Amino acid sequence: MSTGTAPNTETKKSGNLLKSNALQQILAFASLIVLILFFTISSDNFLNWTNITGILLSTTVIGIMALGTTFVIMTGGIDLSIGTGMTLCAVMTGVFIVFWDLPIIVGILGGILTGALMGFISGFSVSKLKIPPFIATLAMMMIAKGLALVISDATPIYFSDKPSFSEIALGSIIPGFNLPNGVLIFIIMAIIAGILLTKSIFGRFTTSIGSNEEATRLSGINTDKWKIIIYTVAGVFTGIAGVLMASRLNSAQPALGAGYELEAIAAVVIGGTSLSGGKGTILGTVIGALIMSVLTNGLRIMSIPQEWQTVVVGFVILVAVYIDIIRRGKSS
Amino acid sequence: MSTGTAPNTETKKSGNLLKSNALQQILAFASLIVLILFFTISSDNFLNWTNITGILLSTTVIGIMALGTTFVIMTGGIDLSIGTGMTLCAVMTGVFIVFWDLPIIVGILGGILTGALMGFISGFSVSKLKIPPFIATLAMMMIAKGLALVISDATPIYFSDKPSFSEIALGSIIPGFNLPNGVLIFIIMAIIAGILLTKSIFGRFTTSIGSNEEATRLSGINTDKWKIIIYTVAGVFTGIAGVLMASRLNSAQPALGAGYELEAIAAVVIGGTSLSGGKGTILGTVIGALIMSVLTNGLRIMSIPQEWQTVVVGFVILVAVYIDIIRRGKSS
Amino acid sequence: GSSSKNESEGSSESAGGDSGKPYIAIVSKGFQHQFWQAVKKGAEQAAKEFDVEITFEGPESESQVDKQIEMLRTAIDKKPDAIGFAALDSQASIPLLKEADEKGIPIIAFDSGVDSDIPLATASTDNKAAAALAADKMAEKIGGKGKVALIVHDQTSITGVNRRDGFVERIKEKYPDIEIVDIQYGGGDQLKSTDLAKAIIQAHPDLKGIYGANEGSAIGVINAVKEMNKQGKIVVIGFDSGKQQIEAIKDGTMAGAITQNPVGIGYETVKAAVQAINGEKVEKVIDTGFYWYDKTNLDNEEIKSAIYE
Amino acid sequence: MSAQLLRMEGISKSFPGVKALSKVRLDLNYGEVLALVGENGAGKSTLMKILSGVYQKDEGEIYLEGNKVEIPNAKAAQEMGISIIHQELNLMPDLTVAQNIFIGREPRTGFNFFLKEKELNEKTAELLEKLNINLNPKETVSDLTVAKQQMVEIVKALSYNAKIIVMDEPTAALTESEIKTLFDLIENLKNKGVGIIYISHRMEELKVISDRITVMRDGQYIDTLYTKDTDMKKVISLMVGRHIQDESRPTTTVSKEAETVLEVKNLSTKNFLENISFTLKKGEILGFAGLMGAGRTEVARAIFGADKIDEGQIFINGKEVKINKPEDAVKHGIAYLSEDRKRYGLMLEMDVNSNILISSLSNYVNWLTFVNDSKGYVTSEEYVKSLKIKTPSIKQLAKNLSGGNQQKIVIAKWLAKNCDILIFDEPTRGIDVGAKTEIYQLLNELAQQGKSIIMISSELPEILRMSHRIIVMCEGRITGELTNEEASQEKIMDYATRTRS
Ligand SMILES: Nc1ncnc2c1ncn2[C@@H]1O[C@H](COP(=O)(O)OP(=O)(O)OP(=O)(O)O)[C@@H](O)[C@H]1O
Ligand SMILES: Nc1ncnc2c1ncn2[C@@H]1O[C@H](COP(=O)(O)OP(=O)(O)OP(=O)(O)O)[C@@H](O)[C@H]1O
Ligand SMILES: [Mg+2]
Ligand SMILES: [Mg+2]
Repeated sequence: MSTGTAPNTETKKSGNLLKSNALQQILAFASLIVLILFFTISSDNFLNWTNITGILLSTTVIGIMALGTTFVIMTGGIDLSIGTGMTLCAVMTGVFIVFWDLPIIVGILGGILTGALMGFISGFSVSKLKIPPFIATLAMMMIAKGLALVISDATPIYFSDKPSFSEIALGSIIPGFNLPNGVLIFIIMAIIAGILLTKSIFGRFTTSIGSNEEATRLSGINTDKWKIIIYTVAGVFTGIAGVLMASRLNSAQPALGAGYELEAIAAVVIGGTSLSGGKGTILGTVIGALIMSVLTNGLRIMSIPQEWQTVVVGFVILVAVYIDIIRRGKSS
Repeated sequence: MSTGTAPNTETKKSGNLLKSNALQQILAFASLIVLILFFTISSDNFLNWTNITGILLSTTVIGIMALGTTFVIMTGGIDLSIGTGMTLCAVMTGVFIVFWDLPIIVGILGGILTGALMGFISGFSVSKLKIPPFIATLAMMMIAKGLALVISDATPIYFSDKPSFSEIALGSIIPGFNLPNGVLIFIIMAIIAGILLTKSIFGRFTTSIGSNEEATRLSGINTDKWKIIIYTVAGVFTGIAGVLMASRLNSAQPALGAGYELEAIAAVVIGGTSLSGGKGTILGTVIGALIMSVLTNGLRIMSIPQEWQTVVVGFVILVAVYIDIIRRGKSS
Repeated sequence: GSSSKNESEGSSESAGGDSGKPYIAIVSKGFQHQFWQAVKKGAEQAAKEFDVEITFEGPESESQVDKQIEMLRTAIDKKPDAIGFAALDSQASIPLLKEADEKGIPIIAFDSGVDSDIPLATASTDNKAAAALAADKMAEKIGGKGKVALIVHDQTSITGVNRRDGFVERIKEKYPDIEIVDIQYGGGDQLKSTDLAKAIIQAHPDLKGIYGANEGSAIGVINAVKEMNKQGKIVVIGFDSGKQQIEAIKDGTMAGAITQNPVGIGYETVKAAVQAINGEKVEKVIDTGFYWYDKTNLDNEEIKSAIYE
Repeated sequence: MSAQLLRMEGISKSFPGVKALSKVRLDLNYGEVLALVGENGAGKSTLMKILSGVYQKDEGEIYLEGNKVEIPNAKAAQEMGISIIHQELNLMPDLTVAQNIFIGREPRTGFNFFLKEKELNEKTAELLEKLNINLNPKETVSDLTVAKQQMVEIVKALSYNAKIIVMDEPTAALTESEIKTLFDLIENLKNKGVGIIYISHRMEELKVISDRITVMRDGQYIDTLYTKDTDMKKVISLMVGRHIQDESRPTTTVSKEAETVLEVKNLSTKNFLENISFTLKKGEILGFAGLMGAGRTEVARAIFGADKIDEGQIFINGKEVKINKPEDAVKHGIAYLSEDRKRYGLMLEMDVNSNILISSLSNYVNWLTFVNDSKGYVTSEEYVKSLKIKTPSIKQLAKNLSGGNQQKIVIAKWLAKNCDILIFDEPTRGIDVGAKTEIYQLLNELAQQGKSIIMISSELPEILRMSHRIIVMCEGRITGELTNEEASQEKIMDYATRTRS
């Protein structure tokens, strides 16, 4: 029969893989690049340094939440508490720094720890009490929302007396280079998250649990413990987002944050992380978050009426994810 | 073979099943009954006919959305578009009845059809375009939100000229029995949903797809088609909820509904439906929806400060689901 | 059972607390925002003064008409001696108001009225007129011409719409040289409003002024101007008060703002309710007034009592 | 090495409604292969899951090297030196081969927190080389075939350097060459003093590798025999409690005039298949033989519409048909019984009844599309009886049945649908001898009733015994076609290894 047509299947395959990998990297950015090009052409005011830092700064809070929640989603879970949880962290930071007059650094750590604690409780509910992540974190979302109002007495906490606090997000630590610290922190957190996910046992177990939790457990890994750790780490990210938010607004606003979780989750999924777990990248999440904020910013710059903005964002999410699906389908 | 033992196990088994089934039925209500008892003891104003119909009426809209979304969740999917989608249906009903002056019944059908159409699009995105349900319906949620504002010009549409329209939710068709029609409609829809889920081929395939979609497809069932049907049917429920909402408020309020999807989904999950699909009951969803509205109502009647109400609701959700999990663990 | 309890005996029995004091249920348009917290504060002051008991609640966002209806429904079921009500939608609540009326519960409207005669009194200010004043001030500060933009908290609620339309209509009527280039809605969310305002400034480099229609929106504008180093280059007009606006006025970022005396609204509402309970005559319209405040009059006693930190 | 390596005594275990084990015992010596046999549902896997810490026993004792032990979880079992290859695959599909094998034991640095991925891959490559197994450490497991995945599972179990290795049907998904590799490995381990418990339904294997055979039936211990003194027929009769007839060639023939019901012409897929053409006659059993990855499953899935066809035509009863999805295939009377029943065959969370009726549900509905349950129950009960499906009731969840009985449910599903062309992909994988014979009988009966059958199998004796005609595949092509008379194991292997070179 037909001999000698295809050479060695194995070399053919790895050749394909290499090519498709390079293509993948480029195509993952495709939606983002198309958007940027489109807005640059449509408006003179889009592509300049002020607006770029503006976009980046507006990405930080949602972006950092998205980074943390990428880990949770990678396990096949979900975290709905990050929006209002972030607010609770901001409020606690305010309580520590303004009400209790603790040093700023202690207050920041306190805020982050609040996030970690919430993550811990969610993780505990999910792994030990076996409550589905959706419901455990939905409950946590409500609890955080209520507590933020209770603790702050439904009044914003102002950091006006601590001028250096707003430097955390808005100062610019690199001299001569006008990049807000908030953006820097986002970049650093993204790098840390990336290393955690790909280079550490933490990331390995995250992927493994998301891929097949039972098999992971049967391999002798304490999946319950690790799930608690993963939710707690995600909580740390939420805490950092909360501190940044407080710093940027120079106040802890207790009524904020409802609905932010969906934006963060959307960023994660647009970035190609699978909601059923096991598959995802931090770079993807960063791109996903950027797509969201470039889109919002661009539409605003173009003065599109707001109701239409919502429609367009919804539509772009559909298209971006669909393109990603086709790309994957092609490359595999 | 050992014939002697076999029949023995069978009778023993069915005996156990009977016992545990009866227990299940009672225990599923447990959280609800405890809540009702608690509030009855705590406040004189809780258990009386006006308040009971009040609670039931306040369950209708979220409850009907929850009924529809039970099917979607049973397939292992999720529908985040029901909140703002419901609003879009209400707005469309307003457009048909008030702007275009069509007969009320046509307007109602139009509103319901709008829901069906949205469900169809979501179902199509999920099954044909392979977009994950979370993201497909998140996009749909945004699109519906924007469109509701665009179409209504961000202004409520009032049905004041059509006095009979408000009868749909608030009238009372059974003479001498002061039960709002809205509640009646909710009960009827629950019965229909229950029959659909347990007795019809539609329900069987819903469960089957949620249990193992690929195996269902390989059994020669057009799972794509059925998923579209399921989302469309869920959309019909959303449409009915929208009409009821419009009737109750005697107006279509275009900015309503964001976040309602989470309440409906919470009701479904509290009712014991598994978010990974394949398992769930309509009775459970009804109980779940009642738990939510009894809780909210009871806390208000007790004049608990609002911020604490949120905390308590979050906490009760956790406990209710945890009890349900323990109950299941015991009974299996 | 308790379900057979006769409802008509309700109002005199006073059901809110065990204390036997008259009970007034207040259903507001919101509770998280500072404006409503200030209204609540005023209401609490009055409650203390007149020795009555109150509860104060409102939905999370001013679009949730249905949630407010639920709250009003439960409020009626609690058999209060009077109800204070700020309607999110002037029509949707009418059936319930009728029911309350039938049960003999006096109703005092506040913040904005209802399309009905049922409320014995309405304690409010004219949002539209207040916003028009903001427009006049804006025109004055930018010299009567140039581009301005609006950040509004809500696109559908009465408050949002009136505070927008009052401004826009006045500009159109009186200042043909002023162009309104953009109106965006930030839900009163400080962060979203900040990014919104930044994008608007970015899109219109020659923008002369921005008007923020409530506290959150105004703070967003302040933040945006600060983050983009446009202090003094863009005229910022705010609405409501709060620490950040007052500070921004002091440091010159904000030209000034309109306040509606929310504390007064809350106080007058409860006061009118108490009068109604006692069978006294209440004034049909209680105008709580609005004020322009800026650097020059911050220390004014009248202003001080109308703003909150 | 004074005491025995392992002794389990009086082990009992119940699941709701099922007493899976009652007072079972088992012992294992150093350097020994103990075969554990029994019909489907006899309790073999359950016993081994107790040993490996997955389930907790209700009563009984376990002695490891003379010491009484409790095994509370999987990790404890590993630490005691007990390692298991589960009957179902237990892999993380998104991780690579190396990552799967060393999960939880990765080479690390920096506070034991960061991974040394390069070292991990090297270590794995070394291990694979030592075991003489051809796998790429960096390949993602989900990209591997079932057989290769099974090899990963085996390598993982061996990598623990355990004292006891349990292999629960390790060869069910393997083909001859890999089975040989595995047997060499087992021989090696024996020489090192490792004790192996080996579960399999393939009697001929037991003869080759086991030292002793423990037989179980209905959750009870029956007997333990020395392999070399025992005739396999005796083992089988102990297992099933009755005598089993064994044929070696088909009992029926297909007449030359029988009409062609299915014809496939030049079927190709972009990725793999090349010009597949063959015919299937009424009443014929057509065997598909080949090595692992030869493409037989791909052909079946392509015909059934489960995967996309890029080129080629399909004729049914002489008429060309377009099959784009399984629904089309079923409408044309084609049924497909997949090789991986858990993933592609069953709704594990649904009951036996629903699983049996799923394909034919439209026969049991009224005009309102309401399902007539009582009518359906009758059908289900019938098949449970005629296929001897061991279940407490048709209301039992599919996941609670043993592997073999699950397979029978899938068969029942297609019988209930009454399709004319039946594609059986590895129909006897993981099925005990008793049930196997029943399935063979069933296939023959179906053929006699005029149904046409394609039977894909990796077991050559099975192919030879059942098929009227045999098609051999290699690397996505058909390399040979044999009538039953011409066929022999050697000839088939010859065609099956005709790789391009
Ligand atoms: N988790 C479970 N819940 C309920 N019943 C179970 C469960 N696991 C196993 N069983 C039952 O226990 C019995 C023994 O099953 P087991 O899987 O041990 O059989 P087996 O001998 O391994 O069969 P096979 O050869 O088919 O794999 C069967 O009747 C099975 O249905
Ligand atoms: N989409 C694909 N792209 C590339 N190769 C593929 C694809 N799908 C399957 N293959 C390869 O095609 C070959 C045929 O696999 P298939 O499962 O059909 O073989 P089989 O003869 O049924 O063997 P087995 O005993 O493993 O079931 C395998 O080597 C597999 O890796
Ligand atoms: Mg087994
Ligand atoms: Mg195969």
